[in-house]
Amino acid sequence: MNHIFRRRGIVAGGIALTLAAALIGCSSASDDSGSTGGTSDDVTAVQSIRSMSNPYHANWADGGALFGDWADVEVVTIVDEGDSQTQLSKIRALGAEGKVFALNVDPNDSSTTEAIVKAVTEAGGYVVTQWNKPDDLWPWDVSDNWVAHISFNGETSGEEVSQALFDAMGGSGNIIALQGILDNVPAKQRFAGLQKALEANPGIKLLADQTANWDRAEAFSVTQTLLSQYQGQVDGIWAANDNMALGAFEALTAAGLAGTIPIVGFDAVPEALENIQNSDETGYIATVSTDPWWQGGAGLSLAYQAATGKIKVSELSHEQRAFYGKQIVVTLDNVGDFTKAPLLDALKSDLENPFLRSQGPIS
Amino acid sequence: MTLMNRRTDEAAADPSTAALRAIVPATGRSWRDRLTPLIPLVVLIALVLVITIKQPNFLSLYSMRGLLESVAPLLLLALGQMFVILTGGIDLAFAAVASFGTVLLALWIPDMGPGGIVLALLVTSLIGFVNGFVVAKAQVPSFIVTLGALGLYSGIGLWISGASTIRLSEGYDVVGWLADLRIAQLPASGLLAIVIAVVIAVLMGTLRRGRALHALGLAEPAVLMSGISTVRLRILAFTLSGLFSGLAAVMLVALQRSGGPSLADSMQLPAIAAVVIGGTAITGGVGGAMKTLVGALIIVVLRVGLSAVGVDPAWEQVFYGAVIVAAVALTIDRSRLRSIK
Amino acid sequence: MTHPPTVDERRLSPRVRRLIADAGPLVALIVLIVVFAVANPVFVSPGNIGILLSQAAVPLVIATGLTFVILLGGIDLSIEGVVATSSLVFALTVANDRNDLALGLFGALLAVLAGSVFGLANGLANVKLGIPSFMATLGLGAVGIGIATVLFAGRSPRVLDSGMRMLGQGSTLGIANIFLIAVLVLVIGWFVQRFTRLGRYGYVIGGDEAVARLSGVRVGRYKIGAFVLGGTASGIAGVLLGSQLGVGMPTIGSGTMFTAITAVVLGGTLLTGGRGGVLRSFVGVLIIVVLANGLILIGVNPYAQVAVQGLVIIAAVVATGWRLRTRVRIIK
Amino acid sequence: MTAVLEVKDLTKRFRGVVALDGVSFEVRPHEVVGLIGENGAGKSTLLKVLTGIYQPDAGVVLRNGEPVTFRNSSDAARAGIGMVHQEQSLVTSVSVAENILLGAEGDAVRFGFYNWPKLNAVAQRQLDKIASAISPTTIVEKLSFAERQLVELAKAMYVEEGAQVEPVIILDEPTSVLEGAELETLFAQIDRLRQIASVIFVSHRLEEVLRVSDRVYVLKDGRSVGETDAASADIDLLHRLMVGRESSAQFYHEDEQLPVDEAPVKLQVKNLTRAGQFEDVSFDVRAGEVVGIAGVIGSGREELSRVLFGAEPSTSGSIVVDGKPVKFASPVDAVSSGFGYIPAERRIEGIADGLSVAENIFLVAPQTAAWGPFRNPKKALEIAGAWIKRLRIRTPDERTNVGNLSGGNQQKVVLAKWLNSPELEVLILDHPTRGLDVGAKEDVYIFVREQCAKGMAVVLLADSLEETIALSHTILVMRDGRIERRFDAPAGSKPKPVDLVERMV
Repeated sequence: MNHIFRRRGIVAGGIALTLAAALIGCSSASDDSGSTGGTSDDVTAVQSIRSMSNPYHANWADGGALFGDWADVEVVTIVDEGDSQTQLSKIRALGAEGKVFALNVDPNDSSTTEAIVKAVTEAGGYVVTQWNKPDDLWPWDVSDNWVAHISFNGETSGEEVSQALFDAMGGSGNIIALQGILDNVPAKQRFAGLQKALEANPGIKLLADQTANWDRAEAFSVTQTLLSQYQGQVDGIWAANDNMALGAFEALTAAGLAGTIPIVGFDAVPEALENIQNSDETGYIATVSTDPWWQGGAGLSLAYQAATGKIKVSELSHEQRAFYGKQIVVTLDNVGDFTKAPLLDALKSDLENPFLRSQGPIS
Repeated sequence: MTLMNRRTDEAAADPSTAALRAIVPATGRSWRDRLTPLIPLVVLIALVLVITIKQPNFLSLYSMRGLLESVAPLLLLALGQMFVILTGGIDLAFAAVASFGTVLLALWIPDMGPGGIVLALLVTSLIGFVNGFVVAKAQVPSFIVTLGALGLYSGIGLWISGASTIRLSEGYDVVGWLADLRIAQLPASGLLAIVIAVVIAVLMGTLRRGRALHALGLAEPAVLMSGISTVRLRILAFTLSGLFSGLAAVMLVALQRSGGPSLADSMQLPAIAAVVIGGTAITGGVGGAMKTLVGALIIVVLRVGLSAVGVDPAWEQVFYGAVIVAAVALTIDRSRLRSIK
Repeated sequence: MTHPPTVDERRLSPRVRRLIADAGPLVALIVLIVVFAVANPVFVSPGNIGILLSQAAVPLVIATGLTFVILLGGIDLSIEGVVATSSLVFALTVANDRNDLALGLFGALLAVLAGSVFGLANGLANVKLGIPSFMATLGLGAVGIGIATVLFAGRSPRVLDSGMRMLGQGSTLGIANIFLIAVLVLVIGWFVQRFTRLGRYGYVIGGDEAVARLSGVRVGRYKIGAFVLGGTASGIAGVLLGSQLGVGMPTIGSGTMFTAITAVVLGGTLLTGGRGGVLRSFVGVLIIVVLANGLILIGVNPYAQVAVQGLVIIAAVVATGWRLRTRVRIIK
Repeated sequence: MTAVLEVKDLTKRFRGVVALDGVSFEVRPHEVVGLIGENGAGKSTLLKVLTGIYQPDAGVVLRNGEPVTFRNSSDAARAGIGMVHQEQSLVTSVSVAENILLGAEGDAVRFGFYNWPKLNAVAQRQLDKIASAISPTTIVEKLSFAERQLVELAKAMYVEEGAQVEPVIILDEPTSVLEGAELETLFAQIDRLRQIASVIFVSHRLEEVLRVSDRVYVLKDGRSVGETDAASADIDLLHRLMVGRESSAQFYHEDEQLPVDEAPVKLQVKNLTRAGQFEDVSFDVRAGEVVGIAGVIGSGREELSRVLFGAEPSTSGSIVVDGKPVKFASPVDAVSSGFGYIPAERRIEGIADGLSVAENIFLVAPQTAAWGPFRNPKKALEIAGAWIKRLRIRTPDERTNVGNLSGGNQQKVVLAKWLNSPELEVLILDHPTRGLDVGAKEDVYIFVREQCAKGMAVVLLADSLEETIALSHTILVMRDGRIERRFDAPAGSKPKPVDLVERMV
């Protein structure tokens, strides 16, 4: 069936030649057609999130819809189920239609952010990015099309939520800490916040800290092991996100200690909010919310106003184009207003001035 | 007295059997054997047509760029795997080695520049060499050795990178041109990968020992008894797989501008699917670079096609699994398997 | 003077070699326990022993099922996909926060059945389609992860049925339920291996498939049976993990395949088939769990464990295969 | 009285080669029938037909007078025919009891559940029948070869329990693994078997066959050439029957055998040993000389040829080529020292099935059709075409898959592969004419004569004694791993096959 004098080998050689000939017409991606420039009144509002069935992103999308009602503009939502390639190709498709668009996006990881902002610049749209961004890349380095980047300072919220834990412990006792992936920026900031709170509360001792890589199953087995290592000495559990806090909670239940040891987490995941609502049984006393409705509404509003020219991006200061949003510690007393979407007028002032909740520039 | 003028009559000379011989196609290949190699190409063309109808701008320059950019690392990984599958083995660690390669590149390029790339390629090729050496010398099934290697090198990768993606702060332009350069408006990364595939096809077609891996896959005992070192050939196949994992790593770092311990892991299944759907048989001996190129294009076009048709990305994983089982079942050559473990 | 060519065992006499193969893993386990106990006395405290046993439960269930597949000389790479799918089937059929189904124990059985169906698919692909087991299970494992991702649809369904949570969380007479269930699976596995045709023919086919066929054994049927056992074990593991963590998610099974394969290999079951058993795999599981738990207590980086497990698989398989080497042997 | 087992005009063909040609024989109740014949005479094919592994192309098998057909070995077992195989056919990973009852557990395994006590009891009963002390629960891996053979015997005995009729036990070369005392116990078993069953005893050791059997059948080239009562037969008669008529010298082209006494010594083998297979083998091969090695199964000659080509390791001794000692770690070293090997397993180790005729021809020496590292298609076509013409290989063209050719043509491709290598100096022929039709065999003989004329040193392991005697200048007879005697066989004064056979068996 296969023999020595493969004509196809020679044919393949021919293809190589034609490709080499094409070398003459080489160019570089960066000098692509520049942004069509300018703004226009006919702008489509778009928000790109991981998935509609993820409650955090579902609330984010509701925020975007609130903006749509406020500015009576139809908001398009695109979903990527956590796959960077899909997110990128869908955003690129926006450019294909040739219309100016305003995009509020939660990139999957920092390396995708760079590709997204370049694609939007190329297509002449306006984008506001949140959470993940390469540390050494700033909106003003790329173009006016990258309007701004919003992130959240883990250190301040870390300190506040740690203090809530120490108060619940009566100011004294030992805690164990479950870290996120050690090198992720939010993980480092939140742990720094915990250490700052520890300095302010000498009565609290950190017995041990282990990484559980943001994962619920790992948090379960690490907590189990630490519980058995420090039998009876653990008075509180600090976790860098709700996912791990819930894993620790399951480990406590398995050890029959549910409700006896206070737990705190971050991200205000619905399951965490429910546990906070009956914190006397669960011992789950606090988490931190970035107010996803605000993220959806204010972020899209900022991008939209830049696209319609209401906000001149060139006049924005560096602090306005890269700022920390406000984070709120959620405890039993204020958990109520985080379980359902806010009314439009509660958010109206933020929609008009997206920078209202700015906590200062990203350092 | 040579064989030429033997006395007894020779059956071939007898006219009736000569006539009979004419009916059987000269190369003893039924028309079915001729057609099956073309099926993947037909599938690819059909796919492109269907998608273009559904989404006209699929053939636009814009989406072609996206297509070529995403085929580049996948094709390189698939080519590396092809060498091993040709010998009848499998390399389960090739994607993990590529991820490990991106971590090395992200750590070394900033301070070593091009030297970092060469060193990283050396390391991944060395990993392939060691895998091949263990399989060939210890005579241990390749799927077990490479399964162990998968754990070993992803473990080391996670360890030295602290389980997080490392951004290429400076020194990126050493690889940056790969992602940035355009040839005739098309991304250099994709074209380069295709050119590499073509070069391999040409070499396999013209080199003296070009089809040695095929021979090893088809008839290893006969090859060994003809004085060809099957140990050296097998080690070569695995070393090439390691080298191509390294090349795919370079391509990934260029496109993503960062390295990560699991950056290429998600490509393990699509890359194996690409090799198999292209027509390379899992039992070895049948296949080539052109088949793998077609296979890689089918996978990439399908990925875009699936989302164009509105299929939820979650179904992609189901699709890869099903394609692998179906394609292997079709291309497998049962006569070659004594007992299927 | 002449007798059929035997593999010349130069160094160790066969009897000594067999002794090492049988007792080796057990000795290693005891040595490990002593070392860690000395290094950190808490290691042998009742609390830690309890934790160890519950951490050994899921790997033990998977390793028991996997032993039957490896005894045939095959492998099952679909474990993580099957565990993921069954954890979601479990979470979505018992009382949960996603739909109004509340089938209780029947839901758990459905999840285990899902595992068996995957096992059947693995078996049919290997026997009827003639696909080598590593490729068939690799493909079907991906299908498993895919189905789990679709069922997951972005958010973990939470298990609200407290009864079902007792499977993974509760304990009776001080011993974790999850471990008791795992021991039950081990006992059933031992019974099947020792007293049923499916078990015994696994050894025969793994030992010498040609002789088995020659003696009129319908090899295909028993191979499919072994894969079904493997799939069922993964199904049970999915239920236990779902019950323990209270959610179903596609990544719930990550890491379980590697641990299980390493445990079976460490226990002494040959990857080339024919030798070994579920009790040996139990010893292998304990070695892995003791190692992992001990390393955490000493604070060794968790990623090192994945690397060590990979190395152990290669070393174990080279060690057992080294003696069988000949010059013209064809191993792909 | 009717025969317990009878076979009439049994014929079996493989790819055009007749393995059994109208064989007829019968086994009477409580009788031991001996079956002898040279290698390739059709003995094992006949046994495989009797045990249902092969189905005959023509002829009929009668069991107690009724014709029967066996689709597989379980059919034969149900008809009460059990066989002790030549190579071990036990599963070493499980217990003796399981092996004995494998595939036919009966009610020891009900609804898939093993009743161990019952299983062991049935197995013990079989072991008692052959008075063996082996315990049914031991794992076969722990048993010695002799013990394993007794278990195989017990397994064959178990056949009887199922069938309502007296069993026929076939023993295929049982003595090749036994020595001294173990031989005696086997003969005692056979006498005990004689009371309750009939036995077919197949062996190449004639004095054993005569001692045990009542009647003896002789097979040659797939035909039964003689049947005698053991009492009245003697070794010489059996030898003559086994070896058969003197075939014409013309068929072997004997006239083309050139004297080689002054030719330079090409290959020297000094005290070559491989533990457990052969020891202290020494011989020289001159340029143009054919050294034939005669011997039966277990004589160690096959292992010797594998060691000469580096396919198996040697324990001690040395090989010297053109005066230089060489060490072969693998066939690769052997080929680079100018050795060639025509394997017995042609379809596995000879041709590369799946590759074209041309690609096969250039497997050994691709440099002959290349410029630099690249392949030269034109030159390759030319050379391949030349070989096809020269060796008269019947193939549509150079691109045909070699697997599609007939056995004879495949062998010619293997020959071409070696001849095409310029460095070839020593050629090892391992059963070169096995499975070939008469025409193809003669082509091989002509080829051997041609190569000798060109100064090639040849080591020949021939299928039949006749072939060895006709083709060789010197003949080494091997028995039980040692060279028993050397015979000079110059053209014209060839030794008689009978002289050789005495030394072989």
